[in-house]
Amino acid sequence: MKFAIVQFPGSNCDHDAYHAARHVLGRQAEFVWHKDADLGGADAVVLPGGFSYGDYLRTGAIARFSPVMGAVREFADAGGPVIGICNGFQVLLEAGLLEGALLRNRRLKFLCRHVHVRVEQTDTPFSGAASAGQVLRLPIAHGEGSYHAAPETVDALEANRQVVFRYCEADGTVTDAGNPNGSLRAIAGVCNRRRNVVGLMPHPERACESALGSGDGRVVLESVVAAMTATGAA
Amino acid sequence: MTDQAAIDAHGLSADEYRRLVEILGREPTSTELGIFSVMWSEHCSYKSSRRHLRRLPTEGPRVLQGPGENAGAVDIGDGLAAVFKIESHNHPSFIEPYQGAATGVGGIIRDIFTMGARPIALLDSLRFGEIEDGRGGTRAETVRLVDGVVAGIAGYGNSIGIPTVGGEAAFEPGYAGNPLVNVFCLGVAKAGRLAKGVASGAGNPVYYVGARTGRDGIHGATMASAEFDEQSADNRPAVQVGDPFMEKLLLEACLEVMETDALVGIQDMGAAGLTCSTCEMAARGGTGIDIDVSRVPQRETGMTPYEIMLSESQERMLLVVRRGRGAEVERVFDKWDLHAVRIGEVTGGGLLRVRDRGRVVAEIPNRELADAAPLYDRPTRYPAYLDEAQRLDLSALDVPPDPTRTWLDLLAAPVIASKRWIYRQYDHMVRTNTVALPGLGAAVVRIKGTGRALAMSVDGNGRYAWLDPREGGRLAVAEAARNVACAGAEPIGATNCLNFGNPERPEIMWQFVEAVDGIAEACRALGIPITGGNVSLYNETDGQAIDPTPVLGVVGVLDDAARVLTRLFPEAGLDVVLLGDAAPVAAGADGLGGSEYLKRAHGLVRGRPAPVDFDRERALQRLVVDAARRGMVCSAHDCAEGGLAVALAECCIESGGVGARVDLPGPAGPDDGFGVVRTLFGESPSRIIVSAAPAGRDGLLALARDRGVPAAAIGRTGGGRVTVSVAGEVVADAALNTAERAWATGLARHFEPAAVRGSAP
Amino acid sequence: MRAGVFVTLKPSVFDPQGRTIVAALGSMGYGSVRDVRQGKYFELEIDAETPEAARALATEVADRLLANPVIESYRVEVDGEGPPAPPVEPGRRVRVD
Amino acid sequence: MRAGVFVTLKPSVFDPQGRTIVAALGSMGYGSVRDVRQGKYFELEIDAETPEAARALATEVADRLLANPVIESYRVEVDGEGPPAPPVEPGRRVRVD
Ligand SMILES: Nc1ncnc2c1ncn2[C@@H]1O[C@H](COP(=O)(O)OP(=O)(O)O)[C@@H](O)[C@H]1O
Ligand SMILES: [Mg+2]
Repeated sequence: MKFAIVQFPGSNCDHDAYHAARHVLGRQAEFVWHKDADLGGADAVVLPGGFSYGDYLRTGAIARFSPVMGAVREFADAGGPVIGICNGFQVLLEAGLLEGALLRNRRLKFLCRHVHVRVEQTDTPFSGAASAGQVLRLPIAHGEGSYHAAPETVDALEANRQVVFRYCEADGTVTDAGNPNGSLRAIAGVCNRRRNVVGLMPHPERACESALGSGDGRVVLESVVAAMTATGAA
Repeated sequence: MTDQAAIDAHGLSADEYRRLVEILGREPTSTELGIFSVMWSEHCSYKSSRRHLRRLPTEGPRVLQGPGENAGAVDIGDGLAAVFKIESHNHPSFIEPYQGAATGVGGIIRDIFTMGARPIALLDSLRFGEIEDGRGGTRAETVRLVDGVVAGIAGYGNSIGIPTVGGEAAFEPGYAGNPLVNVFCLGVAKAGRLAKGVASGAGNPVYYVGARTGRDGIHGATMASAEFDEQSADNRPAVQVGDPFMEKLLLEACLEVMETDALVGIQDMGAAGLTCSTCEMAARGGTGIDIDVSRVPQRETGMTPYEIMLSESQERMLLVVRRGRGAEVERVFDKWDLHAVRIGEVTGGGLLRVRDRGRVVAEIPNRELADAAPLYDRPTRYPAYLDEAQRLDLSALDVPPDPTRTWLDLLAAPVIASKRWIYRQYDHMVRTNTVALPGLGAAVVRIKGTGRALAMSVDGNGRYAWLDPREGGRLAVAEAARNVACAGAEPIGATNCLNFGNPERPEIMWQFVEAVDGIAEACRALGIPITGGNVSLYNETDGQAIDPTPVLGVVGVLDDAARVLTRLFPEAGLDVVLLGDAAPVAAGADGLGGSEYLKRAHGLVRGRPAPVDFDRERALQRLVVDAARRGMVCSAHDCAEGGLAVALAECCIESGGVGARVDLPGPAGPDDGFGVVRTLFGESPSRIIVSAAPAGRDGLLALARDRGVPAAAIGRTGGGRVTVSVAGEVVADAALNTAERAWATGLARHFEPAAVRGSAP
Repeated sequence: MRAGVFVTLKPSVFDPQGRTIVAALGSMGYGSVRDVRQGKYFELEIDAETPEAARALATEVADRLLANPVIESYRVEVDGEGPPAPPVEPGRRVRVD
Repeated sequence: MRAGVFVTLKPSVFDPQGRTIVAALGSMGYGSVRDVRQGKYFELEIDAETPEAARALATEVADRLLANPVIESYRVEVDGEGPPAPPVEPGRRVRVD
């Protein structure tokens, strides 16, 4: 089971994702440079958080044109599991691999803190090991994480069960107070129709060790390990 | 003959100019005049402070790099070094809060990775004018500055991916016209492979890499050394815009280059840009440097050699590379879409030679330029205000009728209240090393691949220093070190940022000298060497100087990261133990002088801060570190602003509902009605509140006795209230969530959603 | 040749920044400013023979990079050209598998 | 009445965002875009009788809130008015009490 962790200029959670995959989960992990056109035979692809190209212009707007994104698209089209975390989520949206967009947080401030998210769907490679409705305590760290899409798009996402993670209170109830950035319908993460591409604003890779305040994020990465091992990519 | 106007415009005194002509043996060219003026500015030459800084202790078994390089370094075991430094960006942050603070962060980060260290933590020490208007409202001007400064630090630090894990923020009238923005950065390097800012080996190529040079901040260095006044408005074009993305590329590329052995020396271009980096590197190497400015990548057209040499454009580095290894280095930078440009070479001559398309425009003996700057022994005078300010007559004051209300009001004081509004704008978790989140005490980051962690605290108190500069310096060291010890870490090194007014005024100079001596005494007594720092003088606006503000940054090491402590009582049913003197009564030791209590309850800044007894302080800090190592304590928090009562409340706030009930001896001091106030709110130092399992309590008390540290079990954790009695009688009592609300909203309530100007470009 | 590209949030998209500015202006006594929407403005310096060529290029660039079709629309203005064209919705990039 | 306020960095001020966009466009094959400067664009909806009144108000608002006089200059355009006025440098911001 091998993770490919894509490095864009300005990525800064690449090493965090690597640490979680390699040292916490004990799996293989390799960095893939944004100028590379292949993913080195990885079983799962991580687009990490950070500030690709400084987030100048728009978060993720420039990174989506990197050569590596062609390979990521092919990998996704072939059904391979792809996860975009924070900036990586923004890149996937800009690239059209996921639907919607992210606006500035409603209070216009960068916000770094732990929040609660509810696992809404467990039939994706990044939530399969979780139980439906399970509440995870995960950090967020973003200035532009307010999920937005046209009403009909959001309805379609809900109808197709593509909302994978939703902000909530500690007890799992979805309230405005539990929504840190003003995301539509408290959406914290979504997947594509095919369900193999997942993006979310919170940082599961920052919550894989209790020493860091929460181990709840492990289940996200363990899900894809389980899914891949099942398909024989041990 | 260079005309007088030009000399004055360059801020050179007649003596300095004579000195310059002596060194050159002729009149300077305009470029040379510019070069001397920036190198001999206060900012670059430390001409007023250097002779005093020599008194700071800079040696110790762990010191790998003392003052003199881009940053200091101490040995933290496992073959690793902690590289750290603190820098001020006060003036630029007043002119343009967002960009001023942002470029300050960029500058200190460059100082750290220039040493070959991977930066892993930032802390910010901030001071502004009052944010409360005294009528329950808010001062919009302060909010505008805080909003911009915090957004600027966040904008740069978050983007480059270095967590801002701690800091401090204070609000005093003295900073209204001159806020202080001091930023501390720490990185980790292989102990044997620290890079140096040295140019050696005649014939080795000199490379320029990073952002192109524009007309930014020309004379920024001299500006930062000139007293602020209305005219400063004209300095506005000197504002620079930070480019964290460029610096992120530089950071990664430089660290990659350092992995090879192709690098001889490296230095960032900070104040006085290309001038400072070239002549300092050559001076350190005992060599010369020969560069051609026409090869320097330029952002604007028609730049003169003078402008190119003095520009302070951000995100630029100067490298000296081994002959024949240039291509290798260029390849690394190309990978990061940066272009390393060869602009000259190291020479044997000891001359800084600057050419423009081959034509020599400046030729200066660089040892003299770098090191022969005039040093001043500026006159000092005991300040006229001091005797009166130190006089504190409590009999003239009313005893507060309801200590609980005073207590809650102190918890809401902006300097004490939660700084959540600030640190939540900082990514304090990136790099997944943060094992003690901001707001819980010292900042603690683990060192992956070892079992260790580093604790850091920046601390200072301008009010103490104004009332007693020497004691203010001593207290700043003691508290920063104590904060680190409270995390369970042994303090091993310190850096300092000395923020003062105009040193040409004898009373200001006296404050400076006293504070430096206080810091020196404290560092000697506690065995904490100073490995570097920064001096920021001329912090005045329209003749109004800031409070003298020495800020200390102390670094400590925890051998077992799992043993880290925070201020929080983890659970109910623990014993609350006070390490240190519960009721210090010695005259002047009661800690009311200069206290937050006096300021808030009586509107007074008076008296003398309680002096530190360093034998006591050292014993206390060692005790808490040992107790933490042995797992004898579950939490630790020192008594600072607001005294014991505030510290106790802080142990309960955010603990998840764990209150406490304690009974203190006393009332302390003379029978003047202020006994309870002294006990509750006195700020005498060397006191730490810990929690311990009942079974371990006696062991802890015994250990304290062995170490000669007074210690007493004062109560129990648990319940939904925080209750303090003195001599068995309840004097302060509040529901925990009431205390929490006061503390949580004290600062945050002043901020509306972001102002447009404060927000990122 | 100089071209200006204006990128604004679609009317359907909530603009908290604009909302904040209106509030701030209100408290400053500018109640007569009823609404504010914040957008981006890009000044492009383009090598092109004709204004038409410059517009074509600016439009392509705005469409592919400068604006996000999900939330933004844009308008291009070229120096030495007639009145600005009406706002355009960038070609949709989103693929729905 | 509708007024547009364009806020741009002063020419002397470095624009990292613009630089990064130019570089990106270059690698996308748009080398003919030689320079890009990014600014802010505000659309104001103002209660005003005349275009002149609207312009006066928009200018005051730009000066006091929308533009940062230290590094930015601005330009105001009002619908139903003549050609845009040249960029203005905002008045120096009020200093601390
Ligand atoms: N400007 C700031 N940035 C980040 N963290 C801060 C800032 N100001 C205060 N904090 C955090 O809030 C907590 C309380 O700060 P302070 O009152 O100075 O603690 P102490 O009095 O123990 O030194 C500390 O953990 C500190 O790191
Ligand atoms: Mg403090």
